Amino acid sequence: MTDPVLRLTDVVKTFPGVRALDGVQLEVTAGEVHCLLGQNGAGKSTLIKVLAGVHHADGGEITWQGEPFAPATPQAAMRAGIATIYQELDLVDDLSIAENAFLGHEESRFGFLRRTSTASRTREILARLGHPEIPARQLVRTLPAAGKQIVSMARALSHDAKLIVMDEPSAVLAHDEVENLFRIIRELTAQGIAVIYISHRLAEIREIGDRVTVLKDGRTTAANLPARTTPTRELVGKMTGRSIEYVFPPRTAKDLADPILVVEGLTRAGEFADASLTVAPGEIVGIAGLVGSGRSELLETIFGARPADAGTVTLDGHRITGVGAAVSRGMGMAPEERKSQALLLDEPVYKNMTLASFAGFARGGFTAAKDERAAALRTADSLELRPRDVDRPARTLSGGNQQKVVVGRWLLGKTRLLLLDEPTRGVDVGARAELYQVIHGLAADGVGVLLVSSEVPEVLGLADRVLVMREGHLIHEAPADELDEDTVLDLVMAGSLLEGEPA
Amino acid sequence: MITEAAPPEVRSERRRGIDESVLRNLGLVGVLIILVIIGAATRPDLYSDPTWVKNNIFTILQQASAIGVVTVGMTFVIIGGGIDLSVGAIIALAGVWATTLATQSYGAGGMIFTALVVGLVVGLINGTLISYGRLVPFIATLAMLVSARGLAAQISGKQTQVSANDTINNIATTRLLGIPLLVWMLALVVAAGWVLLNRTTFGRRTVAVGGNPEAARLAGINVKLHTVLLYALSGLCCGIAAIMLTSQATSAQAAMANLYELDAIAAAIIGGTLLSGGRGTIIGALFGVLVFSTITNLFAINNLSTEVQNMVKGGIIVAAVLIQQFRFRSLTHLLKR
Amino acid sequence: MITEAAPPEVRSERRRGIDESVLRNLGLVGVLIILVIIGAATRPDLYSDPTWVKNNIFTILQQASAIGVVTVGMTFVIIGGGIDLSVGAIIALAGVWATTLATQSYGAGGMIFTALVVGLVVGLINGTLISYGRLVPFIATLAMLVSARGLAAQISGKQTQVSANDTINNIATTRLLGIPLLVWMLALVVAAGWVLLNRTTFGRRTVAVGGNPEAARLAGINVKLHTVLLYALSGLCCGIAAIMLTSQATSAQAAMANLYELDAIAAAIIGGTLLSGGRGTIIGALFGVLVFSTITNLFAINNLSTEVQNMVKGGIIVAAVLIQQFRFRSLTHLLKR
Amino acid sequence: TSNTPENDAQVKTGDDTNANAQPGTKVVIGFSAPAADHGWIAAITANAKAQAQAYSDVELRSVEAGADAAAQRAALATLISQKPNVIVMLPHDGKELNATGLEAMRAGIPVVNLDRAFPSAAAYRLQIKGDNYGMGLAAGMYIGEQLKAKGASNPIIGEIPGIDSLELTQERTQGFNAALAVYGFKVANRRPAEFTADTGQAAATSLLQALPKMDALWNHDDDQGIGVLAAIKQANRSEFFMVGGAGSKAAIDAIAKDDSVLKATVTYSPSMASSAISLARLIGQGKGMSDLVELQVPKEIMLASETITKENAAKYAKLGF
Ligand SMILES: Nc1ncnc2c1ncn2[C@@H]1O[C@H](COP(=O)(O)OP(=O)(O)OP(=O)(O)O)[C@@H](O)[C@H]1O
Ligand SMILES: Nc1ncnc2c1ncn2[C@@H]1O[C@H](COP(=O)(O)OP(=O)(O)OP(=O)(O)O)[C@@H](O)[C@H]1O
Ligand SMILES: [Mg+2]
Ligand SMILES: [Mg+2]
Repeated sequence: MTDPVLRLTDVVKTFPGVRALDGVQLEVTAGEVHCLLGQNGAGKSTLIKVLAGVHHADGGEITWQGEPFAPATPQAAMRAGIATIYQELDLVDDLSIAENAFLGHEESRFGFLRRTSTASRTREILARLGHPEIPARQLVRTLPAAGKQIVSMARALSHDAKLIVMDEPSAVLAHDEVENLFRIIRELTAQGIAVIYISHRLAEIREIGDRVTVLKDGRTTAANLPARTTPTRELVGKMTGRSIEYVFPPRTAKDLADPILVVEGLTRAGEFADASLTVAPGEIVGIAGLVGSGRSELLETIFGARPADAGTVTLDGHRITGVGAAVSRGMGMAPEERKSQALLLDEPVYKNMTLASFAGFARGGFTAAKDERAAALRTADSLELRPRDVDRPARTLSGGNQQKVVVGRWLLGKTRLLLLDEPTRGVDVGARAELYQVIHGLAADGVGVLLVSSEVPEVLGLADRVLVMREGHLIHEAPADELDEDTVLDLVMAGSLLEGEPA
Repeated sequence: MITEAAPPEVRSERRRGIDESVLRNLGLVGVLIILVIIGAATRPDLYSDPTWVKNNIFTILQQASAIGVVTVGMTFVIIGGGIDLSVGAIIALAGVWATTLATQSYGAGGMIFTALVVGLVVGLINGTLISYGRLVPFIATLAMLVSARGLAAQISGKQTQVSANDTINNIATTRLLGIPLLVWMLALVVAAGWVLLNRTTFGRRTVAVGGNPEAARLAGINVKLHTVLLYALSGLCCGIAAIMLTSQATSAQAAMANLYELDAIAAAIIGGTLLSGGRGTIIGALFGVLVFSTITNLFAINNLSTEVQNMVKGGIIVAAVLIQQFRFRSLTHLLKR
Repeated sequence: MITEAAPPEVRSERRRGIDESVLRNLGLVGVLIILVIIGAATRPDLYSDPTWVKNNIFTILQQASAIGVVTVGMTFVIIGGGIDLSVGAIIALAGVWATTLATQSYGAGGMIFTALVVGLVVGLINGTLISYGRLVPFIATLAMLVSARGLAAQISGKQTQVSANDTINNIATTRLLGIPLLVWMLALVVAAGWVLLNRTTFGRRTVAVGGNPEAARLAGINVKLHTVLLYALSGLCCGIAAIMLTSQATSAQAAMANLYELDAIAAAIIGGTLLSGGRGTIIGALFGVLVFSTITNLFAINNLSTEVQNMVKGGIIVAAVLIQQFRFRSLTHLLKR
Repeated sequence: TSNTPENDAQVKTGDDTNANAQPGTKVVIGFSAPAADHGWIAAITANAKAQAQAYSDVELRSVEAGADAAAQRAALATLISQKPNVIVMLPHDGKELNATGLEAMRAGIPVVNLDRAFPSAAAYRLQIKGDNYGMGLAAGMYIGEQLKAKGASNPIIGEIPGIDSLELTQERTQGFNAALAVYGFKVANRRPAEFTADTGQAAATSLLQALPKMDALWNHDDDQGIGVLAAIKQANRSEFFMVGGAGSKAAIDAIAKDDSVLKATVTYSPSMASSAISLARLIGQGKGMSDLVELQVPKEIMLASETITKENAAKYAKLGF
């Protein structure tokens, strides 16, 4: 193999009270896809932020193209040829797609923007990304999460980079979009550009990766493993220090009672139409579909968070018209966007966990912080929250651990029907298995679960019954064991909003 | 699979979390001490008399009492993600309404009741416009500022209305256990505010509504209703302040409590409340108010002229915040090592 | 796999995106028209005279000119995630400094230069305190408000300083192509502001800095420096406004432009600027200013008493925003179907 | 200055012997005074309206001028365009409205300036001023005399002015200082208020705290004086005496009763508004003041500031506002 373009030796980075990186080794060669693997909180995002000049290493050594390297600012890193796609979307809502792509290195003459050439260059990049239909001058605000991820990629490609770092780029992408992403990555590596790729999906790593470095608790536990041939058991072992016996708990036969949730003819113009479904106590119902098919909107409308144009939602025979009624009748929802829809970033974890149930702990209007903290700790244990500290602000948690807090919120209190929108987005393999266990446990206790996930195997493995949604319509319903991944994908792929209708 | 003991980082993390706001407040206490030291250094003649010093403390606290009560309400509104520009105008309207001849004829009880109800109702209107009329808080309460002062002028005929009620007027002179009643009232409101914010579900909702309204809504909190309640609370505080001010001035008029909105917002922010909502402390807000009234006191005993006062005041505010930040940063730095 | 045409939803999405701000502005134009209709209905005698109507339009525009210029600067600051409470005070300081006898001895050029430099320097100080001193914008500019007014009082000896310079004084009376010079100046500043915000890297970066400072930093923008420049821009606008106001009043004094900060912020927000930053329009801000000065004009020609004026004004502001929202919502609703 | 229902304005009712009182040609008088929630300004407007009512040949067109000079300029612009016969205005600030005065005069409308002088003599036909400097002088003289009579050698004197950035406040303070200088006295501490009772209370509280012992106090304004007196009572202080300013009804009553530290007040009477309307009428009709030889109304009139004490309070009781 050629000399590495990037080499990290014993890199250390501490935050107040935490050693996020505690001696990391990493070497990346030109033209390879180097995968980083590690549990939530292992330090992957921190590592790439050090490379991007956002954080500064406290110790260790970095060489970039043979020279010592310590970027002081993001600009310095970019100038050196390192472009980054961050885990959290880093776009400006009120700028256009083109302006976002070229933010910070605008095309301009005497300070005046060259709008036409910027737009055409953006269009080129978008076309390269397989999305010539996204209008370059549209505001980013109007894009769904998947569209925003594509703009983030466009920004990275707008730089003349020699190394592109991608932090969980596929978390918000659907199946077909991931294919697209891989095509781009192959193009890049063919030009000798190195890619650092972070993902919790082992299948992706096997498909696109060349070599794998595994992090655990801020330390490199294995380096430069071949991505395709290393056994899963070994990878998971290096990541977690233990082996995962099974991913999905075995399905058990259930005698289902009358449905607890009945949705009839629910419609919101332009989003979804005539959706009818039921969920029985103890039943797990999954909805599969592509990004943009309207699943989140359906879930939010069932929850009462969006007003329906037509149709009814009843829980236990009571009409649900608003979030207040939904929650007080025992419905809970873990929304899709953890930062904007779910978390109080400055508040401690336990207060985030009890956000929907603190009133239940309270006595006469006075909160019971001790009880709340204890309950939150129990949930943290069952979800493997890392670090197991419910007093630190939610902001300082890694992305996957934040997701656990969002789901954990509804494990407290007396939830009887749980709506989960992409509950495992960004959650590592180990914790994912725990989460599946928890969901099964809930179902066994008689809680009804309605689950939306872009990962078809997850829907199939977890749900008792699967609904397939396409372009706002529920087009198919079947018990999970009568479906397989290919069938679902075929049903779902007939048209993706992001790509437009097949002619 | 899971270890029973929390790792050592966890505990130190927690200690730091508490220290953050405490340190901020410590910083403000430091600023207060510095101001007092400057006072003692510049006027040793006054500061050498213990009776005078005791009286001076009471004076500072009494001067801070009405604005302090307003600031408690304002802190809630700001933490809840809003702003209330109408506080001064509400005080004027409540004060003027409580001192019309008609109201005064009902005696002290009637006056107090009127002031509180006026404050509460105006607050409810503010909250309703903002929650259900979807007006930006800045605009809604600015409109209320203008209207309420206009109405106060109309009611009072632009005259200063003298309170002839001794019970009301005596509030400002009465002492309880040697401490002025106004100071007790401030202490009570601050204590109640602290409990409400830190120990009740109402306070928890306030933080949630201000920190991330969408998350609060999806967690089943009635964000709109809660917002209405926050402005009502602020209005109620203004009603209380109106009584305090009316008693101090033994009169009320449409121009009273002018620019209290700026003072209250500034005190809350200096005390560590985020203008964008979701974070704030009642104790910090109290210290913010005390810093301002101590500065005024310092200027008075040194007989500074208005223009010099103003020039210096801006500098002191900047210095106060810098001192506070400096202490905060360097101390956490020390803790880290 | 990929078709050339965007799917229908995407296109409607885009149309709606553009319509949002246009509709908002249309709403404000509607409010202006309603105000004029009320004026014509209540004073048909005046409105039947075309010369009077033309003059009245100029009067309204001239009244709006100084505050309009300030609002352009304020809009930039707010879009960039800040707030500038010191604009009125900067105008006073710049105006007073420009009309000292010493400055006046340098003639009109010297006076204009002084006003602009004073505005710029104070703005730079604001920006530096906020960016590098890490002060909250509210507190830093509030401190500046107090200090700058104090300094202005000191410089002017609390006297109103008369401008003896005819060139300056004539700015307010000169007409160019039949249109008052002040109106030209306003138009120029608004046009320059629009171009700066929408067509330059500076403007686009302003949106980024206010909308998502972290993203701006990650994109390599020097957020701190940019913030300093924003306050400097606001200060410069205040310098221009100081000249305009001095010319209108043929004098300057420490209390001039009192509470302009509130008016400018209110106009910007009514015009659709988000107080939390990241979004706003210059044209909307201009309309906001015009709504306020048309309301004042309406009151003047109907000779409403101040208290009634104030009571009504609050109501009109609320109504204006509601009308605007109503139009906006119902129209987008129609477009969505 | 209080919420007493009967609020009789200060009006000069015509006596039949005065030829000027007989109805003449109709005069339209435009009137503008700044908006202020202050008793004195309120009394100015009320007096002007009441005096105009008293004449059958006068029509008063009053325009309210908002909160600042710019608003008043706008209001006057609309007033000038309506071409009244005479304009009476109490400008927000004489210097800032000088240009407007000139504009009206150029349009052929005589301007009567009330209280706050225009720098340019061409900007007004008649100026009626209260004597701010004289007011300070009178207060200083009274305090000086009283203290001298008590034999005080180094007395401690406090001052509570109104809005400090106004020129009228500066003039009052200058007059006060000049008078005290005659006795070799000077002001020990000066805490400005804002012409309102609550700010008066706050300023006085500060002042009393800064001066644990005091001999005399001048408070520029009786309206804010309500608060000043409250603060004095709250601080339980009585070792000094106080002089007020302007001459409100409440202050005159208190002086007459002699039950507080308030021993005197120096007038600055809003009755000048009534006189301004009377003289504007004469100007509009081209008449002079009948007691004078001149055929026309003079160009400048300055009211004397009078000192009201317990002795003469009864005489002034009716002039209080
Ligand atoms: N700003 C911060 N302040 C304090 N601690 C932080 C901060 N950012 C990250 N951490 C901590 O550093 C550790 C590493 O976090 P990091 O985000 O790098 O994890 P990750 O490997 O990217 O996890 P995930 O897969 O969940 O994204 C975590 O323990 C996290 O809580
Ligand atoms: N490329 C696009 N451009 C504009 N609007 C889009 C685009 N893709 C989707 N949308 C809009 O987003 C809505 C649904 O998006 P959303 O992503 O929330 O659906 P979803 O099924 O919940 O997908 P997921 O939860 O996997 O992201 C649609 O109504 C559509 O109007
Ligand atoms: Mg991460
Ligand atoms: Mg979704």
